[in-house]
Amino acid sequence: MFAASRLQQESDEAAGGDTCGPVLQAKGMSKDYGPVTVLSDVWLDVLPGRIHAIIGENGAGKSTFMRLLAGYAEPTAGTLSIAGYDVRFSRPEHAQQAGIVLVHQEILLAEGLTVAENLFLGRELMWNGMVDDQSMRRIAAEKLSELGCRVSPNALVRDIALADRQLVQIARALLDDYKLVIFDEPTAVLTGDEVERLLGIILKIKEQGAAVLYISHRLDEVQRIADLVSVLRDGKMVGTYPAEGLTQMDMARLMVGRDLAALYPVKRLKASNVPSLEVRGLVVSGYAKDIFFTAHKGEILGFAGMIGAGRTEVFEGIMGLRPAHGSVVLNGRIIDIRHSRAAMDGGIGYLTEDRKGKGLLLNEKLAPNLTLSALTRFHSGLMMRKAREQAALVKAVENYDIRLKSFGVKAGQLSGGNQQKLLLAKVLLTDPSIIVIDEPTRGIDIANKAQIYAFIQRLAEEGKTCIVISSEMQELIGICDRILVMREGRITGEVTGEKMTEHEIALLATSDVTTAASREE
Amino acid sequence: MSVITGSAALRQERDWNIGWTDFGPFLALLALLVVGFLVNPDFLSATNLANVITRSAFIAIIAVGATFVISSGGLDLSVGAMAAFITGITIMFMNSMAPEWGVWAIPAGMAVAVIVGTGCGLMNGLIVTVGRIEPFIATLGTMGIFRALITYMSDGGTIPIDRSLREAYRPVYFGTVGGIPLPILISIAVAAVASFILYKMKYGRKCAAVGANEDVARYSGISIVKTRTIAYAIQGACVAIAAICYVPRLGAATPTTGVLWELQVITAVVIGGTALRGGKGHVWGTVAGAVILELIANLMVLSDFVSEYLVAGVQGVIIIIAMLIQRFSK
Amino acid sequence: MSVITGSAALRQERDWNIGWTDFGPFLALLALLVVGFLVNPDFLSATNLANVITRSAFIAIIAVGATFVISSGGLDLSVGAMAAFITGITIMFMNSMAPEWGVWAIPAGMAVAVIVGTGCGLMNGLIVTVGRIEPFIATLGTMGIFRALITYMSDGGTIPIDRSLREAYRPVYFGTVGGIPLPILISIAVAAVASFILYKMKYGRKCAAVGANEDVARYSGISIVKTRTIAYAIQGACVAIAAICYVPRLGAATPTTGVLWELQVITAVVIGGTALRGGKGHVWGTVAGAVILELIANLMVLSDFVSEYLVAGVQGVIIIIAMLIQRFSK
Amino acid sequence: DKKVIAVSIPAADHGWTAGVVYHAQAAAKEVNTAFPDVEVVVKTSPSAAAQVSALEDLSAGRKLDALVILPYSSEELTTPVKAVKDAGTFITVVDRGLSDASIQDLYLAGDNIAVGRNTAKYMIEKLGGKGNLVVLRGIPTVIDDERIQGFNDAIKDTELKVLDIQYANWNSDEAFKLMQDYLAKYPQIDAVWANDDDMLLGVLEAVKESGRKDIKLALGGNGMKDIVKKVMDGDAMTPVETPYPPAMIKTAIYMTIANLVGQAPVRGTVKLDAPLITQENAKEYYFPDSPF
Ligand SMILES: Nc1ncnc2c1ncn2[C@@H]1O[C@H](COP(=O)(O)OP(=O)(O)OP(=O)(O)O)[C@@H](O)[C@H]1O
Ligand SMILES: Nc1ncnc2c1ncn2[C@@H]1O[C@H](COP(=O)(O)OP(=O)(O)OP(=O)(O)O)[C@@H](O)[C@H]1O
Ligand SMILES: [Mg+2]
Ligand SMILES: [Mg+2]
Repeated sequence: MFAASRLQQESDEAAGGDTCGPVLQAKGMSKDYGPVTVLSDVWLDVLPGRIHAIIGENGAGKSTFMRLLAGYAEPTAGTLSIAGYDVRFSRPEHAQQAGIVLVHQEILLAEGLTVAENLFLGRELMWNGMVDDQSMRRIAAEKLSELGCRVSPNALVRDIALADRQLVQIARALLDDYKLVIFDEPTAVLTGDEVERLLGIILKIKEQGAAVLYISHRLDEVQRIADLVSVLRDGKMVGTYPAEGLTQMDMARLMVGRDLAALYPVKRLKASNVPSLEVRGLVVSGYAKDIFFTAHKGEILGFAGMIGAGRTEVFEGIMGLRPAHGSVVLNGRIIDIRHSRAAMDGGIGYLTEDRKGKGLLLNEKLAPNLTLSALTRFHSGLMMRKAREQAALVKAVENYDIRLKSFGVKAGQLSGGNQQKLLLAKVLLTDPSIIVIDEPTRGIDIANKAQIYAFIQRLAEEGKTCIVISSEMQELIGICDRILVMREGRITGEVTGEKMTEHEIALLATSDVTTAASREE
Repeated sequence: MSVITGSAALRQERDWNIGWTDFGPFLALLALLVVGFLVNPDFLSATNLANVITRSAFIAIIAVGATFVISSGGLDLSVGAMAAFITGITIMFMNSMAPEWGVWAIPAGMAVAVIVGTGCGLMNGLIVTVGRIEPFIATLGTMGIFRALITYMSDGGTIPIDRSLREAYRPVYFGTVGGIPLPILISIAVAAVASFILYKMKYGRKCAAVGANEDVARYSGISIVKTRTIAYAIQGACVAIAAICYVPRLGAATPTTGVLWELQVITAVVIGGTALRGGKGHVWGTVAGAVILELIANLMVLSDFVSEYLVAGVQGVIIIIAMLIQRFSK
Repeated sequence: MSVITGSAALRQERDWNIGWTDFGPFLALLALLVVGFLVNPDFLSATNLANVITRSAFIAIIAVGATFVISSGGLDLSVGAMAAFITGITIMFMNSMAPEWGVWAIPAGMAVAVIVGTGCGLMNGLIVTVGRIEPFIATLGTMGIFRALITYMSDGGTIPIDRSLREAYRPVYFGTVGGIPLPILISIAVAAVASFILYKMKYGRKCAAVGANEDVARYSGISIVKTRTIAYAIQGACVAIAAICYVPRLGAATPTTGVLWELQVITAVVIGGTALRGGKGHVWGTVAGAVILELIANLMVLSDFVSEYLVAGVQGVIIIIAMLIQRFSK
Repeated sequence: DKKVIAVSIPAADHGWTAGVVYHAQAAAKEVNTAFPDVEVVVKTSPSAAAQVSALEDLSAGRKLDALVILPYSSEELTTPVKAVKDAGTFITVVDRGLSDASIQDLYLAGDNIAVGRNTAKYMIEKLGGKGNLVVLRGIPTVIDDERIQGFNDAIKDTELKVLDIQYANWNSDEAFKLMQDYLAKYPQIDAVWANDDDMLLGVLEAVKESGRKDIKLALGGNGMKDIVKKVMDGDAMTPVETPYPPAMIKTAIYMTIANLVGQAPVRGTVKLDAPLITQENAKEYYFPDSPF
């Protein structure tokens, strides 16, 4: 009640006394899963022509709340109302008919169908009683290029990169008429270029007079575009504030309920010159070629580049997860990358960017997920030691601050950010000497980001090699000793020290200046 | 965060790949024809080919229906027994009406067949979708039921069609139009309609979506229950059409009619390129698959290399080799 | 937000959750026993129950193997034919060794059976994994091959076991230990070992992971080829054990040995609670499923309600109802 | 030019059909060596539909001079065989007559009704016209139906009572199970009839295992060598056997050749009866080398 009245008042101010009513009101919404309460008594007014950010820690209940608003789940208590009438959305279509669309945090597309088919799924364009593939492909191509996505509408979703899938998902949501668009961490998998386009599109939606609910852990984005900011903490609404005047630090404090230390750790001096991983002339057919680089013990090496630059594929190739050839020397020994276990056995741990598709068994409990790539360590005699696994889980939950309401949940029931933490714990459980982390903080809240950065730093200090692939340049600049930049399947340069600036990286990621010298050897 | 504007290379892909999957079974078919010719030149005689393709019509028609079911993520083991049951019902109906209606009993019987078939398919569909029972078990159950019904109806013997109808009905299997046997035309027509539904109508999209990812389909406002149930009903209708063509060929229904057709049908669908776990269906591939199966059997009869006891084994080997060729030619 | 620390709370919850899925088939079993008793009190007589459960041992043992294959995301249609083939080989081996080795030919033959069985399973596994052929098709092919081989080996007739071995071998099926028939003890032992492997060993985790999501398994450093191939080899070994118990029952292998066992096996696995699309396997549920199937058949004979023609149909109905009860009791 | 004789028979899917395949192949081998100008081609088919296909294939490739066929079922094969006949082929039908008898140039009739009838008569006599029976039948097909019909007609007016009759698919395993269940269900069974010897093997095993003494007779049919051996050895429970020799296919092949080669044209119907095999005449019916 308190939150609602306060919201009303503040939003009036923000809207400059605009009398236009809210497009949607959430009144006292609660959601329980069995004995677990995920949301309790949340009130919210969504105003037209406003970008309303919802922020909160991982597991605070943001996604759950959004699902309730868009009809993907039904509340345990509370109602929604539109223009003073109570409504119930028992299916997403009902919400869609009311003009409410949701872009999911996790990708929800049919992998076996094409991009265009996915875009128009359930609302195909018809022509004389037939599906009008031609028009659908044309419109799909248009919509996607508006978002800066270059995939062919005929490509199977299975074959396109994660970032492109996210853009397809966004295009899909924006296809229909809408009064309210909900974005649940749309930028987590995007790089600068796409983020900018997307933010431009969101502003355009706002100009058209529609409402936007925007969830992101990238507080700079929130600061740039939001008109209003609501904060969820532990399933409860902390309050709604006008974005103006709210610094990122303020937001972080509201989310976490305490002051935060600096986001990035203080850089230490580079520790060693002992090479741990040397890659010579790696070719990942169709994705990357001429890859030469060396990583050292105790080093944090960054990989920057735009979406589709081939960074993920390079490391999947090294890990033996996709066909590749070239010489890879691991701690002085050449490994045969045609064998999928060679790199893993040699001590490289790889954290995939696609946690849902390739990282976690969503229908499994947490412990089996945690120990899956390190089974031998929880094994003595012939048997798996369940007690040891359990202890490892408890420890991981503590170490990585995985927020859960009960140990009995399945991995798929964790919030997005907590899934990411579980995955990180899973990879580190193999005790790798070289850790490749693809998008380490995707969907992780700001407090935990700091924690993960500190963690990476600690690993490096222990003498391990950390390779970080990230689409967030600031993150790379903040923690890396050295950054390699890739473009269109090649390494185009290296930046260190003073030259580690966004400008320099962007130049290498996009221009044709390939300095042979910057490539090793 | 600064703006990076640049150009990711435009990805030209996939169109080419779709082609391959679709051509796979036809290449296998071609390879088989060549092998067949080498084994016995009679193999490619017009009569022989016409015979074989005509025969494959039953399996092809049923398998076209199965393409819907499988593409939507289901499975139907009951088709063989259902074919026997529908054949029985149809013959009994025609026989009982023949004295009164004469030859008109035949079209009336055909209508009955289609209605009964659709009904049976609908039942399968509802058990699977509303009852939420694993399709394998559900249709294994109804397979037992249909098989029991035809055994009961025939008292364990045969249900022959009335002599007065025989001659009039014969052309449905033995007739030709423009030199092409009628069953071939019928199966082409069925496949054409099916590919229209699957590729040109909304329903086809729903089918593929439900098979590819139930969650996505549900969130896109597609009713999984409805889509999958309709697929089973289509399957039932296809079985009925096959039964209609079947009656004049053997002139009777017996409790062993259609035994093991379900395996042939599923094999045809899979050889045709549709994945058993659901997703996009390949109607024409399915038809090619059915013809391949029948050609292999024909080749066994025409060749003299194989001991009678080993025929089934050699067929198995050929099918596996055909699949290997298809897989690794990609 | 409160973070739970300590593991006491979670253990309860987990066990409880697993419990339900696992108890489903046992409840169905119980329900069936009650119905059986109402239909015919003889149903619960010790002899009858012992007979029925002993009979279900073959299917149970094979189905335990199938639990591995299915849980790892595969399927094996060849088990029935493989059982016949192994039985044939074993008997021929024992017969040929009997003059020299006397009764010792029996254990030697058993060893041969297990080796041949594991080999056959391995072959299935390699075709599926290395050949990357849809398991349905691959094992349908090998089913034809095994069936052809046994037909060829027996000239279509029977391969009887040598009279000199018969009496010595008989107890393996007809013997009891502590009043419990040996096949029952063997199948309990097989299930116990299997559940140890599946729930307590590393391999079990790998199996479930590969069945649930191949990509996740791959990215976790689990070899899909190896895991799935081993599952098929285990299946082969289980078929061999079943064949070993089977030989003394009728003392012969024929081309009809094991016909349609594959369907019963898969049904037992699914009734037991393992999903056909892969993931967690339920060994004890599978055993219960096998017993349920045999009980239903037994019930059909002991009851007087059903015409001989309709038995298969009523069985189908009962299976569907059992699945429905299981589904909606959750 | 060689004369071509096609032989179309069911696939070897159980004992009796295996016997047919064995004898057909034996005959083919003998004929192909003995008569240089005659070629015998044997083809097996696993179902009625497949048999029709095989007929089409055989006659599409070449001109057939004669066809020897053991049809799956009468109704279903009538039209297809007529098509072959219309092309000028001599038709010999074995065992099961076609619905249109005029198609058959030569018909070697097995008598399945007699198999049932003769078994029943022996039981009536042996049990003194009364007692409790259980029956196992095969796969629902014409053969099975005719045997049961012959049996039922013969016991109609006696006090023999069929307690139960169920399908066991001509499979010894299923017969074993079914017999176990019969034994559990009925405390007093005087005789068992399995309408095929494969099933009788399972029945005997189940009876032996149960240790029950009330079963006086357990009879089969078809003349499987193991059972004929039992009869020969004077088995108490199986003292007689009804032959239905798969070797009839061989006879048919030779008679057809006689027609083609023309020394002694035989046409019309040759009826094989189903005399009881008893201990006295069992030797004549015992072929230890046959697989059946
Ligand atoms: N189906 C479910 N069953 C049980 N618990 C669930 C279920 N779905 C979500 N939860 C729990 O609800 C809580 C809130 O999850 P939610 O996804 O809404 O968080 P979030 O705020 O979106 O976090 P993130 O920033 O990490 O995405 C989490 O603790 C999660 O484990
Ligand atoms: N399906 C495809 N077929 C052919 N080429 C592709 C396909 N998908 C991507 N590519 C190409 O592969 C290269 C690498 O793509 P990828 O998306 O995954 O790189 P990445 O740097 O890991 O991106 P991300 O920022 O998502 O981590 C690009 O050159 C892209 O054009
Ligand atoms: Mg979330
Ligand atoms: Mg990437």
